[in-house]
Amino acid sequence: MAVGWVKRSAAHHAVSEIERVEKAVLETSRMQLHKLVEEALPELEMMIGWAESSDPLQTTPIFIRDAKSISKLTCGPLCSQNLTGYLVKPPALDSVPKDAKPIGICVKGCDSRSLVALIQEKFLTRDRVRIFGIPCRGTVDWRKVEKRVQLLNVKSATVEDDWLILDDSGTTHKIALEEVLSRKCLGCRYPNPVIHDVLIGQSATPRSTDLATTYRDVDAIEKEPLEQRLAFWQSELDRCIRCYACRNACPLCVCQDKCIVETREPRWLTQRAGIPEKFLFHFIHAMHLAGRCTGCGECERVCPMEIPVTLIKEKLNKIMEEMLGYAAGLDPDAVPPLLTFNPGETEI
Amino acid sequence: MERTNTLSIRQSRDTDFIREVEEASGQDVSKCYQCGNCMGSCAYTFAYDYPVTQIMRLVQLGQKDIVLGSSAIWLCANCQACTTRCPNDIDVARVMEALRIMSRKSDTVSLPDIQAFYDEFLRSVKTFGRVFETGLLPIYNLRAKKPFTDFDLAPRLLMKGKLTFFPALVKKRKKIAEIFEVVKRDRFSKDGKARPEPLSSKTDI
Amino acid sequence: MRIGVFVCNCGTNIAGTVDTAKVASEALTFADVVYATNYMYTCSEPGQQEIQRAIGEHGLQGVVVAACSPRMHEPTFRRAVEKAGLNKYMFEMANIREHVSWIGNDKAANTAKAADLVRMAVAKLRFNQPLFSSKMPVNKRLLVIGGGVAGIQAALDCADGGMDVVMVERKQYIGGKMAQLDKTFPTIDCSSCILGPKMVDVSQKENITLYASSEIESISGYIGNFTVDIRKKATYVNWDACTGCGACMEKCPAKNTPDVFNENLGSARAINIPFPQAIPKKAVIDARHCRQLNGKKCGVCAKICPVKAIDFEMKDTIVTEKVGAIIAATGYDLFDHSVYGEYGAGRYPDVITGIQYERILSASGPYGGHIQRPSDGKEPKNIVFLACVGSRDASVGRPYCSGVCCMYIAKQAILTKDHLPESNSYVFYMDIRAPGKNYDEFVRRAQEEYGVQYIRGRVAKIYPRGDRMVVQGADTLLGVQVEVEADLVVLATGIESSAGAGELAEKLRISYDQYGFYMESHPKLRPVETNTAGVYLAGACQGPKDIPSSVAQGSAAASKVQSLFAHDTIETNPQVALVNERNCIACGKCIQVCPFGAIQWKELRGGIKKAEVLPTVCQGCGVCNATCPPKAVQLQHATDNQLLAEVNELCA
Amino acid sequence: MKRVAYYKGCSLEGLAAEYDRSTHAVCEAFGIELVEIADWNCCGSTPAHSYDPLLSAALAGRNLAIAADQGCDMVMTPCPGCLKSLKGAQEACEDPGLRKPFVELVGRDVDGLKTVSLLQLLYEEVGPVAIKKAVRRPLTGHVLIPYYGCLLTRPAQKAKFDDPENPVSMDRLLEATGALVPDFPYKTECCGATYGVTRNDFVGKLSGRILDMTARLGGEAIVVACPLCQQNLDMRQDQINKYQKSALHLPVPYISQVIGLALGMDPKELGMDKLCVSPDILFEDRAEAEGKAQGPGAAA
Amino acid sequence: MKDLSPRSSAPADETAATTQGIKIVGFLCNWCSYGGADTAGVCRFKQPTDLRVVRIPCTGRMDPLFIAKSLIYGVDGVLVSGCHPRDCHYAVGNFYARRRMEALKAFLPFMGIDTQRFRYTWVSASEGQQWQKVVTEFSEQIHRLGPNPGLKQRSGDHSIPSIALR
Repeated sequence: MAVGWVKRSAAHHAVSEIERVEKAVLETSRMQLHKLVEEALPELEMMIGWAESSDPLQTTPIFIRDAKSISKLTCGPLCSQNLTGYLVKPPALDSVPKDAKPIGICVKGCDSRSLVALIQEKFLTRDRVRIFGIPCRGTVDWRKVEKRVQLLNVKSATVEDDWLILDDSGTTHKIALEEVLSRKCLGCRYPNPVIHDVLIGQSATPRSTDLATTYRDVDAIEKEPLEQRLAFWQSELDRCIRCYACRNACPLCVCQDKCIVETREPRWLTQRAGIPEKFLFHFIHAMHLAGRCTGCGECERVCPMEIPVTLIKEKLNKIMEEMLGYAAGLDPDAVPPLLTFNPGETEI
Repeated sequence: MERTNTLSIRQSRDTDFIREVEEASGQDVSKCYQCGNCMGSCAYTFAYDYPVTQIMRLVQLGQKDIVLGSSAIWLCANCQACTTRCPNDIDVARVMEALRIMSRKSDTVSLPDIQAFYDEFLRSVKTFGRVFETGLLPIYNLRAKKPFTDFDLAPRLLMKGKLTFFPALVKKRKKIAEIFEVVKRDRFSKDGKARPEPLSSKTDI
Repeated sequence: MRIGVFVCNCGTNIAGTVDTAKVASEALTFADVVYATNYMYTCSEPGQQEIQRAIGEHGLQGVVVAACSPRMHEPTFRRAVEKAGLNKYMFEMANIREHVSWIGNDKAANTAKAADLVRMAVAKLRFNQPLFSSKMPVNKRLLVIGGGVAGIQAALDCADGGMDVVMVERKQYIGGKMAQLDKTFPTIDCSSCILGPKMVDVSQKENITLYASSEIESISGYIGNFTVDIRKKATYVNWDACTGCGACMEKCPAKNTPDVFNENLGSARAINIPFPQAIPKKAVIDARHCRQLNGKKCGVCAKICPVKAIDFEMKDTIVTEKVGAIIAATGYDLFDHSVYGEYGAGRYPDVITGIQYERILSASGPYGGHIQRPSDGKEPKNIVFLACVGSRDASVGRPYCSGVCCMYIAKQAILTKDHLPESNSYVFYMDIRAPGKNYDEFVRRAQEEYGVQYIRGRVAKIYPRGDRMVVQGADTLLGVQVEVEADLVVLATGIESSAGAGELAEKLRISYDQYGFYMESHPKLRPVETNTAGVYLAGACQGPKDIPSSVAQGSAAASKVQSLFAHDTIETNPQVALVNERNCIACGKCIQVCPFGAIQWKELRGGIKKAEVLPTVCQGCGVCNATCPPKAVQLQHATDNQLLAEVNELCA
Repeated sequence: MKRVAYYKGCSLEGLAAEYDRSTHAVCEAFGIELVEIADWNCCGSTPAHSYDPLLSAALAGRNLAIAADQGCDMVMTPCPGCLKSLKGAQEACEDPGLRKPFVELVGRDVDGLKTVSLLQLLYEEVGPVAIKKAVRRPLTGHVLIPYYGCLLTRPAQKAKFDDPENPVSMDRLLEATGALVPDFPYKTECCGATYGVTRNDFVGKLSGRILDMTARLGGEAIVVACPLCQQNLDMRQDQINKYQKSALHLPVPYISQVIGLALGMDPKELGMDKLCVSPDILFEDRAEAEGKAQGPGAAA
Repeated sequence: MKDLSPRSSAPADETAATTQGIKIVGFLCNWCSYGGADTAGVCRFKQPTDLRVVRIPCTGRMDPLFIAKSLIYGVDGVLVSGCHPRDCHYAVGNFYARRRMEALKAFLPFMGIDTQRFRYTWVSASEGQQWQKVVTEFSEQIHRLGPNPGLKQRSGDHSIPSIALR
């Protein structure tokens, strides 16, 4: 675990600070967050976090420069977005000069691994960010909610203990949180931010400590015979409309408009809408993330066609862990495994 | 084992044996280059029929009969000098231990008296849960047909009050006996599954 | 593009099992092909003329020849098309002989395959671009890093050839390990007698600039044009003034300074010239032991120095040199035997190393060449030598053979008998490695003429008994444990890479193996080159070596440098990687993976960073191209589009 | 107060009762609470691991499991042989093939515990500085030979304590008592192990040379940390003398006894009277004599 | 190279009837394996005719996507061959390639692509006979697997499995 390199003094200071504050007045993580952001904002260029949106089941990213907006900040199982992509992709940072003050950002455990990967690949320097780490017990997949209950017009969504409570035009639905968590959360090994300046709330217990639990879905596919796997992916990927939402949402897909699925120099893909093109697109996405993907699940979350695209990367992550003992986004000083080699390894 | 005979390396080579030794000991015996460091370190080289370097060589050549019938493997005191100094990081003592177990299994123990002492020791553990030193030695010496060994020690030990005449008993002796039974049933199978292996009473406790 | 295809019959070599006429007629149906024919011997003079004629007649812009392996005749045909006015990279070959006609007898299948290969070649050619070499000037100055015998040899060879040489040596003297040796095997030549004149040559050649007590600070640039910063360490003595008279050494009161040159067997003074023949013969103050520099009242040397050369205020300085080639000759270090607890871990004074024994044997050594024990000064009678201490021992991380210990032990045992005729020498060994000229004979002589007792086995333990050392081990040939009560024990400590080898390698952008030895470009065919163009290796920095091999490699590296410097310019190979700056996302992955350090950052206006390939350094492997996510870096002549074009022909 | 599970082992209940007694006394003096493992059983020693790795692991492991259930995270045993078995059980627990049957037999995993010898406990938890401070009756002027035996520090990867070839922990502890401790080359040589019973002459040869070297270095006593070594060197010293035709008379106290003595404890309480070769020579107080001898010299 | 005689057996000719249509792409590094294939030709070591060679400077140039692209678009087999580890002309190119290709090899079957259609190997310029063996074995393997159905169309004869994801 990459803990040693976190600025210890800052982290310690923050923890004791939290303890003091916690005991004194604040009760909820959200209020802690407000308090800490309020204290930090003068030293920050801006603060990136989550805010409630018109859809009570989904939060929206918020970019705070003004202390008045701090009260909009929220955290919890409805904050599903990984915000770290905003640190390296336009347009959020277009107006931020390079020598500006650091940017504050809220991260869950999985998001923090993206940050580590970005720092490791030098797209970001550690001192450019002030990290507000938020231990996470899983995020809600709104599609799972909609599959469980017929919803008309949700007025509010709150989480109490292990329950998601919805007020749907006067009808109250009480749904076990466990049943509507995102797929990636169910095998999560790093619910606690692996890098942070301050930590909000209690640390969370990992749902998985072993590869079998983390990669249960990968194993489920692998149990099927080869032809069935092919049929599965053909039917799944056939739905792909090549909207590239998955790519755009991925914090580590840093090529942006230079992505080779759209260039002519070189020309890897044509605009034909055949299954081979769709397969090759997803191969390109996956291979470019091999040894880099931290499994944040953004690609799958944003897929309008509900294709389990994270699963493809999960398989590569599993290969990296089993074959090369490497999991991305844990150590900013590590070299991604496909950018290095070990002469001693034979047929691996 | 006639040492004067020509050793037909091809015919007497038992590759399964090499593999079994490697599996049981977890060591790669092909790493040994016979430098002799183990032999030079071993306190018992003077007593061995084959010095430990040669035992390693014989294992490399798959000479199962010679190795499992050698007295060396039963004279090894497991003192770890060989393991500590091996330039190839082979746990030689562990190889010797694996060979002892295998020689029991193949019923080729060359020094039955040492095995008998070990067995007596284990019987004591199985019966009482602990070793009853005062009881163990005379019984062993009787069985080994040298009843007067260490007779000279008795008076002084008596005087010092070091000899106890009643074994200390473990309360849950049943549990200890169960460990013996389970291990006996599942012997030599690493995966814990029973592997029926007829063992003569001579080679088992 | 107008493409012409020429299918070669190669007599019957190809035409025997391939219908070349059919291949040619099929080729005419491929996109952009305007001319196709088959010909008896395309590589022959008339065959080449036929190509040149067709280029003119049909206005061809690209040519495909389907014939033998491009490894055979690609240069031939490139020259031919170039003569006809085409760029020589507007040419492709389809290998229909080694890969088709010679490996199968089924004419129909062969013909189909040959047509496919031509189709692929044509498809690739359609994406070919004219490529041009550029010329870079060569700065004909050589930098030699390390002043041991390998570096000295390389420097003298190049200086003799009229080149300017800069030599940088970390220690205060040149000569390296060889300067510490008494005699050399297998001839028993006096080491300083054969090395000394070479050292003097280095100091006297006008075109050699020597920086002793200096280290490489940084290196930039590439073949032909390196810029090197050299750190001249503070010696506290103005060397321009110092005459090497040695008066300061005599009067220096810091008498407990370790005598490093004598391997700590005696003590030196804080201001020191390590040995009488030292080059440069200049004094240096050891700052750790100097009284004045440690805040005590002294300054005796400054008072005594007749030329007022002492400067207690001296600081490190950096000098910059520009060179066109670099030879790394940084040598080796000796294994630290203190990890061997069983040999006393260095706490027994009479258990010494081979290099210490060299100093004992040396007439200019701490005991004036009389063999005596460090503990009590007594003459030893029984001396035991241990081979393979820190060699061929995986448990201490040194599984390799040091290659020289067998020989130097034999030499030391022989010299021992010469010094002390009544003495007995014993050698514990595992195998004798003596494959050089007259080497094995030398080891045999040690045993046959000098009566050295060789015992085959590793030593298990060394411990004191009374005032002697008990050496306990095995004679594996007898299968018994043995012990020798020795007066002196000599450990033949093995060779390991020089301290700091890794850091220097990174400055040089060359690779090194897991033990810190520098990697040659090819173990058989490019043994003195590295994968960084313009950087060469000499001596034990590349791996354990004896003196003859080190000298030979020094000369070999020098000849590589001379052939480079024989040209005023170097022509670059245009088949190298090229960055399309518009597509570069500055992720730095290409820089990370390049085996040659050929890619660097380039800063555009506005502080935007882009990767940039140094075409003179790039060797054209394409790892960057395979790694680049947006494929902004493309290996010229093997671009993604070119390879995809070939693959697409098979996907259709 | 440091709470440590105490695995006594069979010898300390029989022939090495004085080791048990002095261990308790010394640990108590330094505020270490020894929690005896309830209903402990024999570790199986060499006979068990020469029979089957699982037998050895399970016999030793049962004791560790009990210790863990008693809420201890550290287990100490004075006997290096037992320590090897305990560490063997922990190794089995980490072995993919053995873990399952092991846990089935023993009821839990035991690899999280720290297992140490008495020497390691005294060296790491108490340390020479604290011992030196606590000395009431310094052993100044006595020449003591530290003998570690073969298993205490070997093999290094498993023992994870001190140096396998030249351990110094006991040297440091003995020096803390004021004694003179020469560099002893046979610190880790084998004493003959269990061959006292089956091959008496081995002990004569191997323990004999250890005693000889002790005498050669002017040692008055050879200090041990292993009951088997002690038996061979002490109980069998007459047999050794007979075997090698010598007349050695070297007391063989345990490290715990020597430290106890230096702390000023009653020799009887430490079981000094149980040693076969009389340790009386150690009771001579030379500190005063030395002090007198040195006094004027130091003044001058 | 032990046997330089042209008597070396000509394997797989009996399968020539089914050879039609099978296409294997070979990515060979210029320095070792391309030379090895040349050596095999010079020695007249007979080989199946399905292989089409693309010459690359080094296996380090191999982006695994070339392999994926080939298999996705219906090439029946992909064979990559380079210098033996530690003999790379560029010192380390094949070390990079080895990791990348191993990863791909483990990944292909997850997507339903038979990993037997891809092989990578090390053959030096002197190992003509080894090259013959590699080509023959791999070609036979591809023949056993038959033509690559590719992904051009949905395979209609398989029902889509319902795999329970979390």
